[in-house]
Amino acid sequence: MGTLELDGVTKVFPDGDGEIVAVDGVDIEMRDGEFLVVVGPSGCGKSTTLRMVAGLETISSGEIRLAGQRINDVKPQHRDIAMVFQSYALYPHMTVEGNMAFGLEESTDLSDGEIETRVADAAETMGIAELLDRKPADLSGGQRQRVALGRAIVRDPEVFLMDEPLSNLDAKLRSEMRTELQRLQDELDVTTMYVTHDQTEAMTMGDRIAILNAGELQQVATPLECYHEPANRFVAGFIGDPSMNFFPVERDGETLVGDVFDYSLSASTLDDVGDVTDLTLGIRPEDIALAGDSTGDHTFSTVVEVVEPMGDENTVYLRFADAPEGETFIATVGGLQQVSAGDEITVEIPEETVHLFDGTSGEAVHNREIDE
Amino acid sequence: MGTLELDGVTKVFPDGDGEIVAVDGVDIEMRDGEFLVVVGPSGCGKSTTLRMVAGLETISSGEIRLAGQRINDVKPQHRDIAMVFQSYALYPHMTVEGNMAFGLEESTDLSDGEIETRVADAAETMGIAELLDRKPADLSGGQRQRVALGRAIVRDPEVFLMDEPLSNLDAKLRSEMRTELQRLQDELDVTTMYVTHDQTEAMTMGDRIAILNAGELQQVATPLECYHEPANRFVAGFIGDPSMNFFPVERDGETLVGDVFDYSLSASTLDDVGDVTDLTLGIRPEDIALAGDSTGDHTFSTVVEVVEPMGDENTVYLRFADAPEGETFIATVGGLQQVSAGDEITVEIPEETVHLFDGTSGEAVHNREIDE
Amino acid sequence: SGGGDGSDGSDGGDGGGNTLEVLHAWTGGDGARAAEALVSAFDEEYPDVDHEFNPIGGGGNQNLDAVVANRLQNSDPPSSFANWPGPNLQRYEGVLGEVGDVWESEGFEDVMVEEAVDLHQYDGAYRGVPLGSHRLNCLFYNTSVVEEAGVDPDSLTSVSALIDALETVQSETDAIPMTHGASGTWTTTQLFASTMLGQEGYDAYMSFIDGSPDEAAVRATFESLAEILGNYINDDASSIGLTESNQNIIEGNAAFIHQGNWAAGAYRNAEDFAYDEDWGFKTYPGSEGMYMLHFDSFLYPSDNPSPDATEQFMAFVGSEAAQVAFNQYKGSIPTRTDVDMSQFGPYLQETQEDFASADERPPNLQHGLGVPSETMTTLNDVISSEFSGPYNVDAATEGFVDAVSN
Amino acid sequence: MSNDARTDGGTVTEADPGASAGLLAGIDGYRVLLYLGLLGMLTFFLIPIESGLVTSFKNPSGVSGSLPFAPPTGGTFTFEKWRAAFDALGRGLINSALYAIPATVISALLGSFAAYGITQSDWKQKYKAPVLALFVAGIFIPYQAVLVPLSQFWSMVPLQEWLGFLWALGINNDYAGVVELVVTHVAYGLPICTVLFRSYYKNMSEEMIEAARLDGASIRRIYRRIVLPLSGPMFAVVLIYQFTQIWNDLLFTLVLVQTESSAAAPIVLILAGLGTSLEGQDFALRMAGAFIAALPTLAVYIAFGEEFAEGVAT
Amino acid sequence: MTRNTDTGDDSGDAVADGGVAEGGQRSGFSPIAALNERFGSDFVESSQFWLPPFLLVGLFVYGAIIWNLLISLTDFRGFGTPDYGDLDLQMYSRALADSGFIDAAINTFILLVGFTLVTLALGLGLAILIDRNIRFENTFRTIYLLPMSLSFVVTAQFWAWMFNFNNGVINIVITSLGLGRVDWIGNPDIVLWAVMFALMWQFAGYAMVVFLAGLRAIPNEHYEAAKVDGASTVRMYWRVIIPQLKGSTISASVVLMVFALKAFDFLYSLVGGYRPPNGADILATKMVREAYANLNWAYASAVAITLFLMTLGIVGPYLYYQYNRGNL
Ligand SMILES: Nc1ncnc2c1ncn2[C@@H]1O[C@H](COP(=O)(O)OP(=O)(O)OP(=O)(O)O)[C@@H](O)[C@H]1O
Ligand SMILES: Nc1ncnc2c1ncn2[C@@H]1O[C@H](COP(=O)(O)OP(=O)(O)OP(=O)(O)O)[C@@H](O)[C@H]1O
Ligand SMILES: [Mg+2]
Ligand SMILES: [Mg+2]
Repeated sequence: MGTLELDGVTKVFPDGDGEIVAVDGVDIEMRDGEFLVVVGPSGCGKSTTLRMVAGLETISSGEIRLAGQRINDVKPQHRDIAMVFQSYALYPHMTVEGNMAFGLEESTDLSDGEIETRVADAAETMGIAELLDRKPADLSGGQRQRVALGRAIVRDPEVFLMDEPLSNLDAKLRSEMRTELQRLQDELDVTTMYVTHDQTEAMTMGDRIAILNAGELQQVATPLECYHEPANRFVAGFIGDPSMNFFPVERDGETLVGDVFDYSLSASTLDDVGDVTDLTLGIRPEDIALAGDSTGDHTFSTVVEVVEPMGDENTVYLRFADAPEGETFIATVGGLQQVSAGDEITVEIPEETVHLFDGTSGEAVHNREIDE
Repeated sequence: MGTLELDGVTKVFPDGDGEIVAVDGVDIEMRDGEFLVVVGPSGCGKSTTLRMVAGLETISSGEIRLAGQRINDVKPQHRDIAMVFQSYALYPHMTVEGNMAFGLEESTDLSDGEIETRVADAAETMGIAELLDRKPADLSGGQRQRVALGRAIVRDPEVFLMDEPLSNLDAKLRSEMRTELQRLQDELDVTTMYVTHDQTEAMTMGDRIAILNAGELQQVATPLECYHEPANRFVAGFIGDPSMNFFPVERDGETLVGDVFDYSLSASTLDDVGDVTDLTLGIRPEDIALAGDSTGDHTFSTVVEVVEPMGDENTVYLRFADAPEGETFIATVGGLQQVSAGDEITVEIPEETVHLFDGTSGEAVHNREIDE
Repeated sequence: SGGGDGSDGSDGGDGGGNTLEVLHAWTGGDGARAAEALVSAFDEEYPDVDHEFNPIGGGGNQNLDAVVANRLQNSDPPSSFANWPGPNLQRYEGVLGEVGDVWESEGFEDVMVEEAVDLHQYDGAYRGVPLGSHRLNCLFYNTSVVEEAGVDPDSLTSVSALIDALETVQSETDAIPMTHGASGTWTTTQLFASTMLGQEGYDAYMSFIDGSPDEAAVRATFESLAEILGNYINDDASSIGLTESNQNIIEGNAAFIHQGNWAAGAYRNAEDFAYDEDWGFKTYPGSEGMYMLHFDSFLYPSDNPSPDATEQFMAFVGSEAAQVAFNQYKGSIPTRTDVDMSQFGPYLQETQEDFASADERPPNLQHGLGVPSETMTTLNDVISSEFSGPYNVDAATEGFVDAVSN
Repeated sequence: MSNDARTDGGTVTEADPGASAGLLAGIDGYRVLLYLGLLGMLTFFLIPIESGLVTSFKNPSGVSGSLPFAPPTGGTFTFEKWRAAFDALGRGLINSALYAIPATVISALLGSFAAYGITQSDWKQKYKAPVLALFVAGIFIPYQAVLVPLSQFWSMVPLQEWLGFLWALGINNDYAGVVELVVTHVAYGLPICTVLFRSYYKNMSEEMIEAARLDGASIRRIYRRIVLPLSGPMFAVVLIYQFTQIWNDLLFTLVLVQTESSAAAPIVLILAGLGTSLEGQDFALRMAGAFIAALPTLAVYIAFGEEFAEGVAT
Repeated sequence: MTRNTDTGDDSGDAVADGGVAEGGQRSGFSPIAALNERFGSDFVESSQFWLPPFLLVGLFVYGAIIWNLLISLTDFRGFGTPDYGDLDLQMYSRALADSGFIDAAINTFILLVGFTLVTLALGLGLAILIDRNIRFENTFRTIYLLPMSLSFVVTAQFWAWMFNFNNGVINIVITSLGLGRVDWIGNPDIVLWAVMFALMWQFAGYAMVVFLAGLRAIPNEHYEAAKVDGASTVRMYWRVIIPQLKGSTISASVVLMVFALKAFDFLYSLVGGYRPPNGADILATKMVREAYANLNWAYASAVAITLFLMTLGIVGPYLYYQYNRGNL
């Protein structure tokens, strides 16, 4: 039973005279067979979290439970966990077969024959059966990646841990392996904790995403929940590319007053806001619509500062007509819509697509509507 | 006058007994003040081209002219060219000021006072005035990048050369510096040759793009021309992300016959095709439309294999109903459109958006229509 | 335990308890041949004694001294070892045994020169037995070179006469007036001793050795030395040793050399180089009638691994058989006064006569008989730092006076 | 760094595009000077060796009568000195090998252990640093600083008794000195071995070791199955470096064996006094001896120059 | 070795037990767990690897140095045993009054500084030559480094012959240039420089290897950037490349100085005895001579301690530097 629970897990590194709190009271519960992606900016404590689960770092406080058992003090070699490393960490002097058999030889009492069978099976699964006699140096990047996975699955562990396993692959191979990993995890149904700093990977692979920032857990939810219903401003800004635009605003009655624009709110939204007055308004670039000449409650006249044509769409840097130069926000518009630097255009920021965050804590107070 | 002309420039490296033709007869003319981005896959000869312009590699044949003067035999220290390296190549033992002053000290007779003034000015421009006394090791990546640029602009050269100057920065900083570089080049108006392998950079930064493949120049044109009117299949596939989908087809009268689908062509398109029969049909993912239930000439029924939700849009891997599993093509659809793996959906491939390439030479025979 | 026998004689591998182990430093040339002769004579005399004669080579006696010191230090002494008697015995304070009964039973006191009797006692007991004696106040010359210069060596009876003769050689011939090998400092120290003896006389020399030096005498000696070394020796003196220096005499490149009479051994071995015809000997100018004494002896360590055999060996060393066998090859003379010299060559016979008839037999300075080894080291350090060119008379004088004063 | 070459070479190529750049590039002045400098230095480094070599084949009249770097002529040629040198040094070769080889192997192994223990295992940096500092400092300690205690120590160890069984086999008991040399060289060679291995292990992938831990291997199994098999290249470096160091060292042999006359005298000890006896300076003999003594390390150097350079550079 | 492995086995078991003990940690106290708690999780288990070598080094190196210090405080000389009951600094005051010691110390210092400087300079020159993209690079490098593989004893033989007054290569060369012969070994004013020269011959290759590694670590772009910035080749090396070799220079200097301190073997072999040529006595030779030729054990120990302090003066800052750069 591969349920994995992290309960207030904290890691403090000594740092000269002071300390670094790398992971700060993280609580996560993973169902058996779940695929959880841990994502966050560099240095936020993702690897440290994973390494604590693996037993490669001690736990400063909190508890990690595997199938209900506390494993804080179990040595890594006695936890039933397999890990796939960013560098693959294959043993260069052993053949693929040797690499895959090593864990079974060291951690089980299986006979040579049994080990051979299991290795052969796993190699079959990974499609590397014909590579068994090669050394890692003779493999391509993708093949090495497969061997590293094979080495993990052959042990049939309770939990898989993967620390940015795809980051050493080139773009094409990466997206290929992404799909393959998902397929494999579906098939094996082993609890998997997957670390990445790439929000695309996070969005596309996980059953759920756990977003970390500065050692603290921000949100654990499905990818689309994170995208559309971010728990706070950090999540909203981190997930999605280009990022959500944020504008600091002050609530004044039914209106949000920004530096250079006002934005009126409907009653239902105002309900969500409650009595918070210091707010941040968020809007995703793709939700900003070119309004043509029509004007309305939520249309604003803007100046185009830069247009980055991407072919399929253009990234347009806009500035409110009254804003000082350089203070831009981003909208994405269709690739064939002709806008050019210097144009004055009117855009609409539809109310059903805006997010509102508490200006001080960053907590989301209102998220966009989802029309299903 | 910074016009820079490359005329049949070729570079041959000896390689054991044989030779490697790294750059093969490249012709480029750059206007004074133009920003040209050289792009292409790894190893295609971009750096070699740039280094020949800098004088760091000899030219095997052909000619390079700067302001009309042949400079093939001029030593690098006597060409009036500044270069920004991928690794920045800052001198670690000198302060920022020392780094910036070095070129002036070595290549001009300016007095110490004048040099100081010019360095101070350039530092001001780059916003690094307060860093002048620091050593490179004490700077962040972005700051180093600025210093490297500062070191180039302080010399006020005829030409800037930049070899992947942003590739060592993280994504956020990269897009920031991208904008900054564009602004700077606008301001200084110095002829600039900029090498990258990143098609996003190429699309967004350059006045024109030069696309290289295997040492040969494929196309020199504005970004949007390259996107919408690629000169050949290579350019079409290289520019744009996700890539254009390609299907090999055979022309049979007015119809293109593919492995698993037929596609009828209008007369005007047929005109473009002429008498080529072996063709490749290309369609960009964003041009594939979900057709709902409607059927028409250019609609096809497909099966959804994988959906990768990206938030703002979904990348959908589709398969023609008759195609074997795994043979997919890509479409991008809006983020809130609900499609899921296994769905059978009908898509439209509008004729005005398709590209046709010669199946053997890869030359474009027909490009999409652009509605302006 | 730098290699050697088991310390208590019971555990050594091949019954080493009774093996006689003798260390000496005669590893090459005359020395080796002499040592061989000694061993075979011993075999003849004492065929039943197991023995092991170990020559310790390298660095003159330095290596031997170091090895002996180390073994004594580690309480792993050899049965006997070659060394010098006299004040030199001081450094073996506490580790030498007594061989008084050998002296007594063999009657050595009656047959050895009286200086030998005195010098082999330390702390009131005999510590070893002499084997042979070299003479130190010698001046050798190449006959043809001095003839060419028109110098009569026999007329040189003072140091100043010597210096004049050197000047004559210098001006009359291309040869080196006096060859000197100063790569070690000992040759210069030794030259100092002979010069002092020759110039300042026996009493001044003896009071120097005895620790009440007359500074003026020391200074005068150094002044003469400075004149000789500064003007009349070979260019490469400081980088060559005795052997190369002596070679200059044999090859006719130099007129004179001062050395102990072991130098004559090389002449004997050289082809076509005969005594009185090709080379000659003169007592060091001014020291006529004196024999500056040297002894090669075997000492007896206490805690001896083979006391019986060693005593037999000691008795043998002082015997006529041993002294004849050894000295005729070594180029030295017996320390017994009752030896038949007929087996020795003419030069050694003359030396023996000088020895027997000498007015005074002052102990040497450099080879253990004059001063303790520590003083000797200091003297050599002074030579090394002050008197190996440039020649600093003042500093050298001060250094020597300080070193011997007690 | 080759840009100059490129630029200059380019000029030539331009003048005659068809010619092979490599050949013609040698002609320009800058390159000529460069190669002259290189050859000059080559002469400087080889001349002492060359003149030693030719001298070793000369008879006395050849030594004094011909230029030191001129090869012997028919009349002055002789093998005699090599034969004499070999007679004198032959046993030294064997004696040296007797301690140099075991000491090299043991110190390399122990060095590997130590480096593994303080590099690839997980205990606090705070405590590792001083341990490591002691190892590193140990490299630089002048042996003189430990010499007196070392002699004292070995005079207190009853090695002669412990090895009595060897003497009973008829082995000369001087060979106790060989045992002392092995232990001494191991102890003083350990710091450099450890540091060499450490630099290697530090670059070994940490993730790989962690992978092995997760695979269930203990620290000892990881060493046996992962680290040791991967240490091959470093073992080559360390063995070669240590061997030359130990073979070449004189000081310890001088203190522990003392004399070339000992049955167990190592070759360097014999060589140090060779040809300087009362016979005078026999340079031909000294040169021949020098070559015989240098032979093993030269052979190692020529065969494994890269590894040697690597050891040296650390 | 066998015994060693056995010990390893034992502690291996101990660790397995330790694992069990850890399981029961909450109930009782385990010394192993306590050690691990204090020093890090693998402290005990890994000690089977590093502890025996560490003890060996600790005893033979650091134990010996402390012992040496003790001996230097006694009056131990000649035969017998040191008397540790009576410790004073007498030997050190004797050293200060001993002109031989002062000379040796000065010579040591001159050798240290002079040798290091010339060797670094030559090594740097060689490295730059080699680094100019030459053909036969490996051959040149191999030959330049060759002397390093030789024993001091062997090089002493070669150089005794090179410096020979009558027939040495050097005197032959300078006389052929019309200069007078020089007594390289015999002249006390020159001999130290001659020794320095010979040692430079032996170790310039070492400096070259270190500098070459340093040069190769400088990215090619720095050379190119300097060129594009308009610097000539000489200016490029002087202003951009050589200043970046600081680290190489420091580590090469330290090692060279330590070699210089150990030049005993060379000087001993040059003359085949404990007393080096006049004017070339250094502390290393003096120490050995005092101990093994003169049996002045305590005095020799005091000289040794002085030598050790000199080394410490060089190595200490170096270790600190390395520590600061995170190399320890
Ligand atoms: N052994 C350590 N000692 C001290 N600090 C550490 C140690 N390991 C990590 N840290 C610090 O802990 C924080 C979290 O590091 P961690 O490696 O978990 O980040 P990450 O999220 O994996 O980052 P990345 O995406 O760059 O891999 C960082 O600030 C890091 O500097
Ligand atoms: N000095 C050289 N000697 C031999 N071949 C070289 C040399 N420099 C480059 N090449 C070869 O020339 C070709 C072009 O290299 P170049 O560095 O210009 O590629 P690039 O387009 O800059 O690639 P990247 O994006 O990886 O930097 C490659 O095949 C490369 O292997
Ligand atoms: Mg990480
Ligand atoms: Mg490149």
